[in-house]
Amino acid sequence: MLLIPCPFCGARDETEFVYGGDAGVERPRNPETTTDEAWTDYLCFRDNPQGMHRELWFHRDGCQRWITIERDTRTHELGAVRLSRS
Amino acid sequence: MRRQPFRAAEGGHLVDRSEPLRFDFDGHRYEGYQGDSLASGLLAAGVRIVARSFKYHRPRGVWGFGSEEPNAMVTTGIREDARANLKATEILLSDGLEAFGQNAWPSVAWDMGGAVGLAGRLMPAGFYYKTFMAPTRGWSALYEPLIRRMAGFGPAPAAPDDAFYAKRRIHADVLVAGGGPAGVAAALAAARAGARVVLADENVRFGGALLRMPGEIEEGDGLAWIDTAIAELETMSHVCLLRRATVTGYYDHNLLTVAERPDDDVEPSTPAVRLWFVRARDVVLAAGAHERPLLFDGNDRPGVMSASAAAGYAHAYGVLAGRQVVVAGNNDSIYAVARLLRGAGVAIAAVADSRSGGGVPDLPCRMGWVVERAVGSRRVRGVLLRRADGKPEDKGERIACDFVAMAGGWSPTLHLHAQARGSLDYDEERGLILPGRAGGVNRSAGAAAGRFDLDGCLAEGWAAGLAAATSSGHERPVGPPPRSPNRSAGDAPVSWQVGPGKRFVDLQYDVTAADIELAAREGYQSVEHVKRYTALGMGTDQGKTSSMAGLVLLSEALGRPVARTGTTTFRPPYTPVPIAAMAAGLVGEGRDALRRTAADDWHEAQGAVFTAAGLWRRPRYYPRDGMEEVETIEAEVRETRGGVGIVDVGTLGKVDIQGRDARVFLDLIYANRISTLGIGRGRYGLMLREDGRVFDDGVIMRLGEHHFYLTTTTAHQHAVMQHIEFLLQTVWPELEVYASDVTEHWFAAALAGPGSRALLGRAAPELDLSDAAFPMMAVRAATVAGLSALVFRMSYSGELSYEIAVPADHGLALWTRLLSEGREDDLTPYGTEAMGVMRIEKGHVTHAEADGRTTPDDLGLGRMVSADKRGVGKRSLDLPALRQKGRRQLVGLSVIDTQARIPPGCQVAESSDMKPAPPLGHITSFCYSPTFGRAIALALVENGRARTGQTVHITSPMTGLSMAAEVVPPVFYDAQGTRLHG
Amino acid sequence: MADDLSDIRRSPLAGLDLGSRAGGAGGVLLSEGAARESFILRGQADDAAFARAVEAALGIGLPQEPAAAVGSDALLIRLGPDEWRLIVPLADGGQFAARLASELARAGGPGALVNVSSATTVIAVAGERATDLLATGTGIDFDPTAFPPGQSVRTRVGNTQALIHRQAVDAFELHVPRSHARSFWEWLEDRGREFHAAIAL
Amino acid sequence: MQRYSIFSLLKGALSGHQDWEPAWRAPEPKSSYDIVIVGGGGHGLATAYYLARNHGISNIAVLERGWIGGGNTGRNTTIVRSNYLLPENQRFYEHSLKLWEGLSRDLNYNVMFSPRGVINVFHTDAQRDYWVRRHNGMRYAGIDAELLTRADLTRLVPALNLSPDLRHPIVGGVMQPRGGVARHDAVAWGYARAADALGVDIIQDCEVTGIDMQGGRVTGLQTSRGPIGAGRIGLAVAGHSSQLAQMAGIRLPIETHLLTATVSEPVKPFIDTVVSIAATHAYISQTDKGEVLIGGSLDGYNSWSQRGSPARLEDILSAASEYFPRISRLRQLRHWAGVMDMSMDGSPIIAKLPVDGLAMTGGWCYGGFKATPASGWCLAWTLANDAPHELNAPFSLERFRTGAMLNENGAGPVAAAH
Ligand SMILES: Cc1cc2nc3c(=O)[nH]c(=O)nc-3n(C[C@H](O)[C@H](O)[C@H](O)COP(=O)(O)OP(=O)(O)OC[C@H]3O[C@@H](n4cnc5c(N)ncnc54)[C@H](O)[C@@H]3O)c2cc1C
Ligand SMILES: NC(=O)c1ccc[n+]([C@@H]2O[C@H](COP(=O)([O-])OP(=O)(O)OC[C@H]3O[C@@H](n4cnc5c(N)ncnc54)[C@H](O)[C@@H]3O)[C@@H](O)[C@H]2O)c1
Ligand SMILES: Cc1cc2nc3c(=O)[nH]c(=O)nc-3n(C[C@H](O)[C@H](O)[C@H](O)COP(=O)(O)O)c2cc1C
Ligand SMILES: [Zn+2]
Repeated sequence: MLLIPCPFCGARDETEFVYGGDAGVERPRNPETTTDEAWTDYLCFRDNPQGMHRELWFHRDGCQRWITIERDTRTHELGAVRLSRS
Repeated sequence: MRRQPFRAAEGGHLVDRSEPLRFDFDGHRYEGYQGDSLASGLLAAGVRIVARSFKYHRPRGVWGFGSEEPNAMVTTGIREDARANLKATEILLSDGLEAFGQNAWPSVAWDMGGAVGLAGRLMPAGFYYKTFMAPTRGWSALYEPLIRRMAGFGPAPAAPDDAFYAKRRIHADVLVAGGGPAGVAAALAAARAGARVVLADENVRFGGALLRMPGEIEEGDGLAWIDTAIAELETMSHVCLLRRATVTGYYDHNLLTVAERPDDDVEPSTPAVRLWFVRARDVVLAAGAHERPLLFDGNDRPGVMSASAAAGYAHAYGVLAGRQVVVAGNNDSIYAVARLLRGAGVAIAAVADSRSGGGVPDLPCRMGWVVERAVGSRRVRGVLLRRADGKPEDKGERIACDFVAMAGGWSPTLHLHAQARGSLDYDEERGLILPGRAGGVNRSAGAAAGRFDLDGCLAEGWAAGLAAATSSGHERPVGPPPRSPNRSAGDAPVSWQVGPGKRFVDLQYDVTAADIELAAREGYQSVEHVKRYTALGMGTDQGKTSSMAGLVLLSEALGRPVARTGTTTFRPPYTPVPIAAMAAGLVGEGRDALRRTAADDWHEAQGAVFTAAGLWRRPRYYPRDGMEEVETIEAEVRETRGGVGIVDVGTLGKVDIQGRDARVFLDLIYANRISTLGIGRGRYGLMLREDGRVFDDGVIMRLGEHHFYLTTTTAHQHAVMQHIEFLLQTVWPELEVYASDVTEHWFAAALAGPGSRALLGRAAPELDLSDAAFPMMAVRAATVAGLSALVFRMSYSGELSYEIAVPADHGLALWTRLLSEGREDDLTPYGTEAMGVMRIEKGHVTHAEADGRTTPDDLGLGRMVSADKRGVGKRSLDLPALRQKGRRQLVGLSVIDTQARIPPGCQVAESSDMKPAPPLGHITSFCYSPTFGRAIALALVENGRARTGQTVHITSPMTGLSMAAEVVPPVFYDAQGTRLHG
Repeated sequence: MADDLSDIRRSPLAGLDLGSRAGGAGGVLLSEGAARESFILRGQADDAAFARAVEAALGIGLPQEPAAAVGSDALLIRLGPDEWRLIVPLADGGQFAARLASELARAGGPGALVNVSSATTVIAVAGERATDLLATGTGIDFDPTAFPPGQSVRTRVGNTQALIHRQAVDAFELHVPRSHARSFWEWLEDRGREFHAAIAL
Repeated sequence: MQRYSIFSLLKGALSGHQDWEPAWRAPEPKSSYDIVIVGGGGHGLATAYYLARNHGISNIAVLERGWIGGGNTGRNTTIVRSNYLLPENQRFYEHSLKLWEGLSRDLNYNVMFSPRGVINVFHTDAQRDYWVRRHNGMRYAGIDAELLTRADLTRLVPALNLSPDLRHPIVGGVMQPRGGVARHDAVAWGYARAADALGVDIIQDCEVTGIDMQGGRVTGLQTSRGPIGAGRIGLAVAGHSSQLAQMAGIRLPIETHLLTATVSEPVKPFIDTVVSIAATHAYISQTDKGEVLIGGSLDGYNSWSQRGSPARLEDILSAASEYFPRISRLRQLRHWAGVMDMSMDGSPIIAKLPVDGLAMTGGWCYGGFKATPASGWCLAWTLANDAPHELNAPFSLERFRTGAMLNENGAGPVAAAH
């Protein structure tokens, strides 16, 4: 069970959070002019790295902010953490 | 009752001889003392056979002293009370304890299953992969049932465990795993430095190896020093001492689990097990080492045991494992063991030391001698000794004894270190696997780190405790470390001496050296393959005493260095954890709270039959005297459509939206346009997922310039909130919008039916309910039944209807006041069934239709997607598959036979024959419509809209039922909506 | 004409009939806390106009620290970067909130104020085993240096989300979602067996 | 190949079991192969076996970075069934089930396929409608399916808690009688032995680190044991699919997540079927050795750690013991986790990839063990014919581009939601 250092609340158990996936995925700014390929890239295709992963978590049982953290997907070593909207 | 023939005249620091206890084993009564373990009690009584082995049903005795025990598994209690697979070494004797041998019939002493052993030659490792294949279903039909009967150790449980189990989640600066000399030193140093310390040891008393064998610390008895240290720790409020507490798992980010078995029999509120979850900044792993077996023919015979265990029974319990012992081994500990046993009254038949030279004069040492075979079957009667460097033709020498204490050296307990993903280093010279680089924040110390001398253990423990305290920010002075004159332990040379015969490696699963060699020969050469092919180390002891031997044998068989062979993966738990302990606090409503609306008490008092809606419960219907469920539901529908009904809609999700950009945002999250809503007006809205499928629906109301209130479906309250926050915080952070989940604050009830206006008019006399003043989809603040409320005019049932929302604390008042106000209108409370019937009649979709695969167009809601604005999910609607012809579309089905009733889970097919063929579609919602006097359904049907007017079949192949139905538009009831206006 | 609200207010715990269960003394005492008015306050912490409006209305500055509580019988707790919870005695009759609303309006309407008075139920847990009982169901560190009296956290406890306000070293108030309150109370009682939990009125 | 039978065992007993041959060879890798399969799990080994047996191609190597069967094949809850909702899945898994039914004899290795019935219980009307509809649909696909009343459940699963007082009481169930379990390790070993006998080189301790390409076509692989040439390459690496595809410059709609399983100490049999519980997502069976085997849902975030968390275990075990109260008397012996190739719609990908000569099987989520025979069968076909078979044509990569998702449970493109 991870201990996730919420930038606002401090370190809390993983069970307080909801995972939101790859933080690097960007929603196309102009969906209507985006190709099917680029749009479905956004919807479905992921890097899925073995190593550092920048990802989103929602602190459901705490500050209710979405946060962005860096985590090694093999060891769960953590890197930088920030509020997604800041 | 039998006496205790093997209890020494004195000794035993764990037992209280003034408190005798009686206990039963396999129906015989014995006596022991307070403080005994079942194992020591049985040994004292002279019981030698305590178990039968898994495969060959060989008789087995007590082998070890604590949690490493591979053999002595028993069941306590009978039938409903039975607890299987407990280690006799870990059971504290209590008066009246009843224990039984396992896996044997009629008893472990006389086991018919022993006959299986005779066929042993047919059952080498993996034999079952090679046979039982014919005929094709032979395995499951013929052989498997036989194999299954032989499976398992203990009896299947016959009843739930109703003991109390507890949990505790705590934080610590330093967790010390293991309370031997190293662990106690570590805890003391860390605690004196000011760290918050948790010290956990699996035994009843701190002391570790000192419980088994005395040692000297600070010029006195080692255990006495331990007691003093513990007494000091006990005075510190920042220290938590846990006895009979096993550190069972080491998880991510330094979370460790500790299973504490508080002393039995204390009081009813004492849990059987308290499971601790310790989030530690630093961890000292001081879990000691396990003694290794020697491998010789018959090394599994009752009476052959770990030397330190034999010593431990004498020292800790004053119990002798026999009268005459052969001590055999490869390291200096055999002398201390022999002397201790001699002092306790055991005759020393021989001390066989596999090393040549040296020896001690006071003991009958055989230097350079090893055990080749244990003689005897139901118990050891002697051993055959042979020169270690002897030739095969040497006959050796037979020595009589009634137990064998074998000391094969020590294996550090690497479990927790390895669970934390630490690396393992093989020390070739010492024949030891040692903890290498730590994973997680921890340090190993003492025997767990391969330090086997007492002085070294104390020093290392102390240093580790100090370092752990420092790393967690505590640096108060702590004084000098404790010292011991025991400064060397004389390492054991690696000597996995092996002779011919049945040499058992894994006693629990009857894995022999030959099995390991066979596996290697057959190509199962990875250590993990060997484990899986032979079951080595897969027993309830998880190979604590056998893994190392197996590893070395495999390396020898393959002619490859041990370091390259590697170990199998260490996994939690270190020792088995009761499932009930894991489940504690999480059963029933403890796991999933039952959500109740503000009117729940009324529904309950009314005898409502409830149904689940997510975690909420809602009245399904309100039973009436002498009426069946279906009749009641029909009555609720009829009375609502013909008069007025009231339904609790308190479970709907509600979100308050404010902020300058609220309108912009709502346009983005709904498929249809919301920004054009006037203040005081509401609109039905459809939310899409980004992949274009319908996500949720609800009503959006505009309360002020920048203030909206929206509802979500009951099921999606949290998902919608999370979705909104996701979009606001990560996709459109520039928007100034504040969303707040207000579901819990509001209670709501809907009045529906032609009589609703009159009733509401009386309850809210100040409110002008005329169509002009309060049109459809309008919202008004008003006083209703004396309560400040929000009133929305909207309809789910197809009737004129108003939803009234009040703060939930007033919800019951609103509900009961409306009911009493409505008495003259025959106001009918109705439940989810009647509501469901009315919504199907009206063709409203729910999650059954919006099942995550359907697009707005599939549901006939394509026109709601506004063409001239952006929004979540809209882009996906242009993907080819979502526009493809032949998708399943929502239709209504009207069953032709008015007597027919639709069973659950039906398909829709072209014909009624139900033969394999692709069906046309499926039923999503169905009911008997009292309004139309026939069964109706909503269905998703291939090209459904084009089939309007056709006849299809609603089928249920599993029940054999089918019925013809006409495809109709999904809105059955009042398609023009005239009734909404009353 | 709206009635006197105190008569019609009904606690979600009413159905449990705590009165019949009350009594005993144990390591921990459970009781239903006094009902409060409570409001979600949203806004930008660095928006001076917003901060001034809050201060003008409540007489206290916007707490900047996570989870800090300010005021004597009124609490203003910071729960998130742009979220506070205002908790005031019921007897206040909504005056605080009304003042706050009008100050915010005067400041041009920054942020948002949402009444959630009915959304939570207050449960008090007190006694020397109070932290032990709570620690059966939450991973929060109750060490007084990590979580000093006067502070609050929002977290998960057992089967519910809760806002925990620590009043003293061994006294807590838990604000739990109304719909969960009954299940949560029963969970507390069950877990409290270990500490001989007693119920007070 | 040395035939296995009761007679060969008898013969072995006489010779003290000295004469057993290796079940598979340990060859040095050749410099090149017609086809190289990456991944020595069940899927990779099955692919090699069917390539050799069905398509007569035997110049094949299976490269495994660790030991064969050590991935998810060796750590799953072994449930085999074909009770799917979507027709594409029904057809494919039913084909697999048919292969399972003859597998032990086909391979001359007892994989202990035990069709003891797979039961799903449900708790609400909505769940009932879904499960019954799914099983009615199976009948239309020619698959066995039964509706179970509470009385049936009492009879079939005496240990199941049918009390109406449960938080989520069971209202009924459905069963696929031909579903069951199999001995996971034996599946890898049996395929390996049979493939080896047909000439396939099984090369363990051989990690693929790169894919060589020329002119948009694969030519070989870089491995920890040196470069190996390959005419075609089949990827069957489950949780590592993204990594291998990345080596060919391809991104996949897959995330790798963690799934935990646990076993109790072994006791005498008292659960004779496989039961899956809708309310809490736990599934439970008892192995032939006596352990109660329990699985649950994902940890829910990308991970290769294979460790699992105590929170998930509390979840799984509380759920399992609520519905099988007697197991609360048992103790948990061991728990572990596997890395799951979670696809974005919950269905697999068995397809040619956008580089010539490269194809994959992956995206198996919770369910790839049961797919082992058919996945190998289809990938073999796809590699041999350079085109998919109609059974796996729907499991293309393209579907994620066109929106034709095969979404069994209706969740959106969120890997952890399937
Ligand atoms: C806990 C758990 C429970 C499950 N329960 C079930 C169930 O009940 N029923 C069911 O049907 N399915 C179940 N599954 C899923 C199922 O186990 C898998 O989908 C299936 O076994 C995948 O098989 P595979 O052969 O594709 O993968 P694996 O067996 O994982 O084989 C892939 C192999 O590729 C190797 N590899 C990876 N990278 C490289 C490289 N670079 N070079 C060389 N080799 C490489 C790996 O070492 C591994 O051996 C479960 C999974 C888990 C984890
Ligand atoms: N003569 C020898 O060759 C030899 C060899 C090994 C050890 N020893 C002696 O053993 C002692 C070693 O001291 P030490 O403190 O390192 O080890 P120890 O064996 O004295 O103490 C370890 C303690 O940890 C407990 N434990 C193990 N795993 C646990 C877990 N997961 N959770 C909770 N408790 C657990 C054990 O039951 C034991 O009580 C020294 O006295 C040393 O001289 C001697
Ligand atoms: C069906 C099945 C049954 C298992 N039974 C046991 C068992 O009886 N004893 C045991 O120690 N492990 C058992 N395991 C777990 C394995 O030991 C091992 O943990 C698992 O295969 C994962 O491998 P790893 O731990 O080496 O990573 C079982 C695994 C499976 C899949
Ligand atoms: Zn937070």
